[in-house]
Amino acid sequence: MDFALDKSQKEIQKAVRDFTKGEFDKDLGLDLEKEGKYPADILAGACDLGFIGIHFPEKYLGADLGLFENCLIAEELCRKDSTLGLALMMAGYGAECVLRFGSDGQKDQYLTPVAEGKMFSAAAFMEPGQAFDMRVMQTTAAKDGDGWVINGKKSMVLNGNSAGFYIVLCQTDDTAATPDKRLSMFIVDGDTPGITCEDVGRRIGCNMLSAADVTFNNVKVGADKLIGTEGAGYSQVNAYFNELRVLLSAMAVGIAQGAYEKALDYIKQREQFGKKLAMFHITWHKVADMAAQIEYARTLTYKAAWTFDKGKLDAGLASITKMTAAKAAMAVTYEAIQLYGGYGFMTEYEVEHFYRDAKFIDLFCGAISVQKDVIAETIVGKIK
Amino acid sequence: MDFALDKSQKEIQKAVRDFTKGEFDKDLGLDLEKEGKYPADILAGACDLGFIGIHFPEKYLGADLGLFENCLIAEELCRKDSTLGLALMMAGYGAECVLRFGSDGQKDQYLTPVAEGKMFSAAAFMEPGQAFDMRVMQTTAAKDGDGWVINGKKSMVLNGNSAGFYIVLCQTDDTAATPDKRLSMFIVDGDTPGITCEDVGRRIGCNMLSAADVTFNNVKVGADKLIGTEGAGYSQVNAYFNELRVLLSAMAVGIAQGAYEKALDYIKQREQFGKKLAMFHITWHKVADMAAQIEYARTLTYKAAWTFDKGKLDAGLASITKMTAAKAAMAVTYEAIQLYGGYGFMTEYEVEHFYRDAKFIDLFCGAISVQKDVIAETIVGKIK
Amino acid sequence: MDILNYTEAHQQFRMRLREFCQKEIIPNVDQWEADHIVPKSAWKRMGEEGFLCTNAPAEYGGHGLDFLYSVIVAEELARTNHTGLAAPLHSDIVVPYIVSYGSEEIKKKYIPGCTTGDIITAVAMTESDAGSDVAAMTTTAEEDGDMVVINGSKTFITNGINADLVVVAAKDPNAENPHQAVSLYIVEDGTPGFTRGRHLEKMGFHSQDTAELFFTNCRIPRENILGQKNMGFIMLMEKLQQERLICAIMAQFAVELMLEAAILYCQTTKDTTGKPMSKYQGMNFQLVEMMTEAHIGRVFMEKLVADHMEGLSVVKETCMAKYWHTDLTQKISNQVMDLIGEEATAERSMILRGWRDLRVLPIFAGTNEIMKMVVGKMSGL
Amino acid sequence: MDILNYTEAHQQFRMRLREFCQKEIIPNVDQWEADHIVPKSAWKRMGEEGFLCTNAPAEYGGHGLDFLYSVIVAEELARTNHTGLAAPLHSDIVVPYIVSYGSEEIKKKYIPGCTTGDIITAVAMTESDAGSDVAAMTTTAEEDGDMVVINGSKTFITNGINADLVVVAAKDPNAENPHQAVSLYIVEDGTPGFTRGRHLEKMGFHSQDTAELFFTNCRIPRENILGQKNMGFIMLMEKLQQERLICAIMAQFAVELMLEAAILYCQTTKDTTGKPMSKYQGMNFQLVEMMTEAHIGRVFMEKLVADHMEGLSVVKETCMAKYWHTDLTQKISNQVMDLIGEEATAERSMILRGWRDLRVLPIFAGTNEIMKMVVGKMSGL
Repeated sequence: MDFALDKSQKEIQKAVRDFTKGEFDKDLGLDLEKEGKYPADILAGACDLGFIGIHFPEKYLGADLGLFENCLIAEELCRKDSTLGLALMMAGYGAECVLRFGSDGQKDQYLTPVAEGKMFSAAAFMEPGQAFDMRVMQTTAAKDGDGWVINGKKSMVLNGNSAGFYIVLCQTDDTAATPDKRLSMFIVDGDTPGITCEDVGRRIGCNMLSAADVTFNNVKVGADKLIGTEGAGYSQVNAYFNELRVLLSAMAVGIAQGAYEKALDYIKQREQFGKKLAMFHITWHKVADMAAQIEYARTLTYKAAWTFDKGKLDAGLASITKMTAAKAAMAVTYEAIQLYGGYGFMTEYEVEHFYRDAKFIDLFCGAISVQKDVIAETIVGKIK
Repeated sequence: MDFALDKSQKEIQKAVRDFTKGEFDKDLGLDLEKEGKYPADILAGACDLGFIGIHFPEKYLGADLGLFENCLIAEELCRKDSTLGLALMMAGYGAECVLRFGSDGQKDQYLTPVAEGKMFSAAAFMEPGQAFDMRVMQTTAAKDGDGWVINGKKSMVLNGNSAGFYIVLCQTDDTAATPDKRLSMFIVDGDTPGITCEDVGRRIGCNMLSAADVTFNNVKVGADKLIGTEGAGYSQVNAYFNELRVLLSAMAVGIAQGAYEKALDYIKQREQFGKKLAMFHITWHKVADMAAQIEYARTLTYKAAWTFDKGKLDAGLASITKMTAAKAAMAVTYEAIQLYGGYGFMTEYEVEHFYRDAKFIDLFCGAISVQKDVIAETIVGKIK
Repeated sequence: MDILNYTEAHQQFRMRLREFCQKEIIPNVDQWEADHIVPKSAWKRMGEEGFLCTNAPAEYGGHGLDFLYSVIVAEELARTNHTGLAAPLHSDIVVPYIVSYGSEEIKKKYIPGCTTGDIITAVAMTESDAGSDVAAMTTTAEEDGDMVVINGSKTFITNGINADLVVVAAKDPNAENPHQAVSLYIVEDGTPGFTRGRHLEKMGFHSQDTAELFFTNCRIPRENILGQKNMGFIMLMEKLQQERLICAIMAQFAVELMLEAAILYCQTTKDTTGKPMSKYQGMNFQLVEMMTEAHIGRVFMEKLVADHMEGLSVVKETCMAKYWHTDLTQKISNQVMDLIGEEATAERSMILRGWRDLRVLPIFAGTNEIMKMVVGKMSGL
Repeated sequence: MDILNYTEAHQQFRMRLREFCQKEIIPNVDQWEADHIVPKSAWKRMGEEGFLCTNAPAEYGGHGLDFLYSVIVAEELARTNHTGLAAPLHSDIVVPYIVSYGSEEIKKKYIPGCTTGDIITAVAMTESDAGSDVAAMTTTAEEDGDMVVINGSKTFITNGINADLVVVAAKDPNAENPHQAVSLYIVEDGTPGFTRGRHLEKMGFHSQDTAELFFTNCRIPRENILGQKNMGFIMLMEKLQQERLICAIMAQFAVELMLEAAILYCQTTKDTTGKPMSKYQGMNFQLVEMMTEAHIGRVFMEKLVADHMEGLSVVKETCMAKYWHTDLTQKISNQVMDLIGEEATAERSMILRGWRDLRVLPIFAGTNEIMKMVVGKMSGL
């Protein structure tokens, strides 16, 4: 085993660190978070440096690197500012469906603009009122000539109203007994007629990106927009979730690390009762807990990312990682606020939005109970 | 990074697995645990296969391997039977003080018999009524000719009344302002006159090994029994704790894994209300939590062991690992008992002694609060 | 406000019992733990002193005292740090079946002995394949003339070895609805076909004689039935409120005892600079948190006792209490062990026995998972 | 047993208030949250309807009602899922300083307005460098003839913008013992030298006008002092029991509201097979556990209210409750978010506002760490 980053990984990490030092500005971050505006210039800068889509093949402007390197970037970005980090990393939300399952033509058409920062993507999976259950979709794609026509509604789609293209999970076979034959995945260009978006408004976190409920009304797409093969949608979406959950874990680790460092700075300078907060024994115990959780969450996240790049990541480890990292981020950011006292509740001290973004990740792509079901299914099999 | 075991590590792991399958017997284990007897034959077998002292240099019958391999052995042994595992791994309790800080002469004299299973060793550190605080020792070693004379009492010394030699932490300089000059470490042969042992009797776990309160009354030892240099005792004991805590973590992981596997077998065959326990949703959630904790505890333990072998392990990571692994073992073994229901409380179903041994490790070499203090000290420095 | 109103008489009773525990129980506990059983003579002494069946009606030889006396017995016995002399199980869980459902003859015949300690009781419900799932019970009771023939085996029976009288739940093999097939019978020690199995080895409860019971063509007179035939389930259900309340009460007192020990340890144990553990804020806060949870648990428990004594139906709340209080014993006893550290790993530190004994509380008298199932059902989730 | 005895009159008051909240508060809450303040007119309406200062003595224009009315106001306002109209702070935390320590003139002058809603009050204690550590206060009050001159700044002041009257804690720079140097003064809106600072942006409490207050040679008449000079600390201490109890009460009701929402969600949200979330045992048990903790919290809170109304000193217990109940809000609100999942991440799901607002409860009115310090001290640890 080897728990050290290699030279190029360290360089990537340092490059991102320098980037955030130079480009992330506290007040700008607070403003954008509050106004729900996107950091377009910062994205452009990140793209120039190749931080976006680093796991894409070189011909699509990537660096042919793995989820591991993508995680290093996500961690460092979120460490400096949780919301800016989320905004940069989730601009291409869903693009991995094209990367992993798409045709060369699809990759060429859709990955390149994502890596350039010229196009947002949006994974449109969830549907209103059926929680996080993807086994049956109300959204349907019906054969229409050699193409397809899509009808249905997807809820809370990140980048819903700014996406250059959507990854839409549709039911293509109502007769299929099991989910793994029932669904298919499609690319839908954002400007295709029949798409209407209803903005969700402000959310708990990730507020520099918009979210919308997206309705597809007789939206026609060509046969070339089917990702992979018909009926592969369910296995594709689950495979995508494995990768996404590890990436979310890396962001959670970065968020925890960032809030932890802010809290450390604060307790070293803040005095109460004539001594520094850092010198109270209860602070010691809090700090020890925070450090421990960050340590094992990061180590596990790296392992999961490495395992994915080796082609061996299963849903169980992915969900264990997401659950563990999100829990750690919640506990650490919670204590960071508590250590700040009243200031922790104040927007300008930043830790409160780290806490909100941590909870966003905790709830995004399946909350704890969903993760536990996924983990248990890999261990004891289908629930009767 | 690389999260895979290399070929020789996999072989070691498999060898230990085969050994436990062949040599560990459930009823024998339950009897020895109950009677507080030592599995001498099994130790002999383990020594023959080189499992004991695998981290010793070859000339002392070791394999020149690291803490990492020692951890793999500890994990596998405890996985099959927590108490047998502890009995085998702790037979040489304290021997690492000789291995890491001792002279060649000391190593030759004391490591070899430990690796042969001919001699038990006992680290005599703790003193009555001062909890886990090692900064001041009531046990003193005074210059006596070119040798030393030791007086004092050590409490709850594992192997106290069966040790071929003791590692005794003594105060050699009462005038030293700081602990790191105050103490020195000595090897004391078990048969040296002046040593009296009072058996502690049955304990929460690790019951195949005895423990005793050991009194040193004008015990004379030669100059050659001083480990390293005079005054180095405090830093030596802390360095030793770093290694020991990682080893204990590996045992905790093995204990958790073993109890988890037993519980899985049980819930797959046990029926209540007409269905297998494994098919209750709450069982799913319990199993998911257990799997997650084992996963991150193991990954972290491997990292800590690897870091130690690279010569870079600090007290913070060692204590984070011990705290995390012990907590995980406690949670997992607790749930294992709960899943067994009434049977879990019954000795013959084994999980109860896995739980007790997990708590033994949790409390051994510093309970949680001690670990947190160690961790915090590495982060925010000395408490005022 | 005082939720419970202890009178002078209650306090005198408590003091008498406490003194009795000091003199006649605590000195013997280590031996009983080693013997894995409490001698019948100890039960007899409890009876002689009037500490058994305090709540059983006077007209049948009980003491006819209110439930607060039962609470006092549970509290004082908890302070003896052992579980063998399970008076609450006998007086407030088993005997009530006789009191509530026994015929006039049965009550006259047994309650006096239960009160004097001449009769130690046990209830036999659990079977190896019917733990939480009582409906899976396989022990049968078939009528044969004036007799009832019982066949089957029971396990995890508290007082299994000492018991002179066992309340046995058995199924009518001819009934179709398994939920209307169970009856309760009294089986006396010495009845042909009634034998004790192994004395089970456990993580804790060492002074407690937990055993397997076997019934092989065990013939008992028809009159030994409690209540109506095949109505066993309802009877069991009716008694669960008090049974679970007793568990919560025992748990609460165990928590308070553990906590006392932890506070004492942290106040008296000093580091090498002379600073007591209790002044270390990290420990200090842990003690405060445990004191708070113990205090809240006490308030909740007392409220339930008051409601129970008023005759209110608080089944749901007692299920909540059974799981919450017994879970609290785990949290607190583990935290107390953590505070004391390595010294707590020796049996000579009495805290360890408590830790071992308490582990079964979240399991027995209906696992805490079952409690949650009941609460969920009763709440219409 | 009922720990608290609500009379018919209490229930009618509750119904009137509930209706008022439905009609005049809930429809406006979203606007108030956006405005980051509640219009004074809303306070006025509360006063007109008799929902302010219910507990203040009638002879000074209060309603002279018992503390249960305060509990009812806290509960019904909690159900409006917003924090701006902080009547409990005004009626039961600030005004009591005037009631208990104000001179005859002061009481006659201000309490009627506080009751009608013409005077909104705030208490200014916290300073940027004196949060938990009140003794570190730097705001000074120096006498100058018949006047007192106040200099300094305060922060995190609830009702800071709306306040017509502020109870200001200030230090006598000439006193040597910092613990006998604080006095409480009444400063009216518009007093020269009294200015409002920034309206602070927060994670939650958006409809709540939290602000900084500045005092620059702010001259007020000597008579505006509350109680005796330099006795401010004792006065603050005396009022802490009720202040912390109010926090626990608010927390308890917030928990119950959250839980209701979670139960409703889990019962009505079904997976694609039509199975409701609440039937998934994993979720089912979580709901049961939350119901249990909420129930226990309710019992504990009601016991404290009863003791408080009896005039008992339960400072230690209220500190326990302040930290335990406000910690419970965090545990429950996060668990409720988990159960609802991604849908709960949108502000349109009202649950999110509760989650954001509640985060401050373990911090304000003395952080929970301070509560534990107090309990530890009072327990002689």
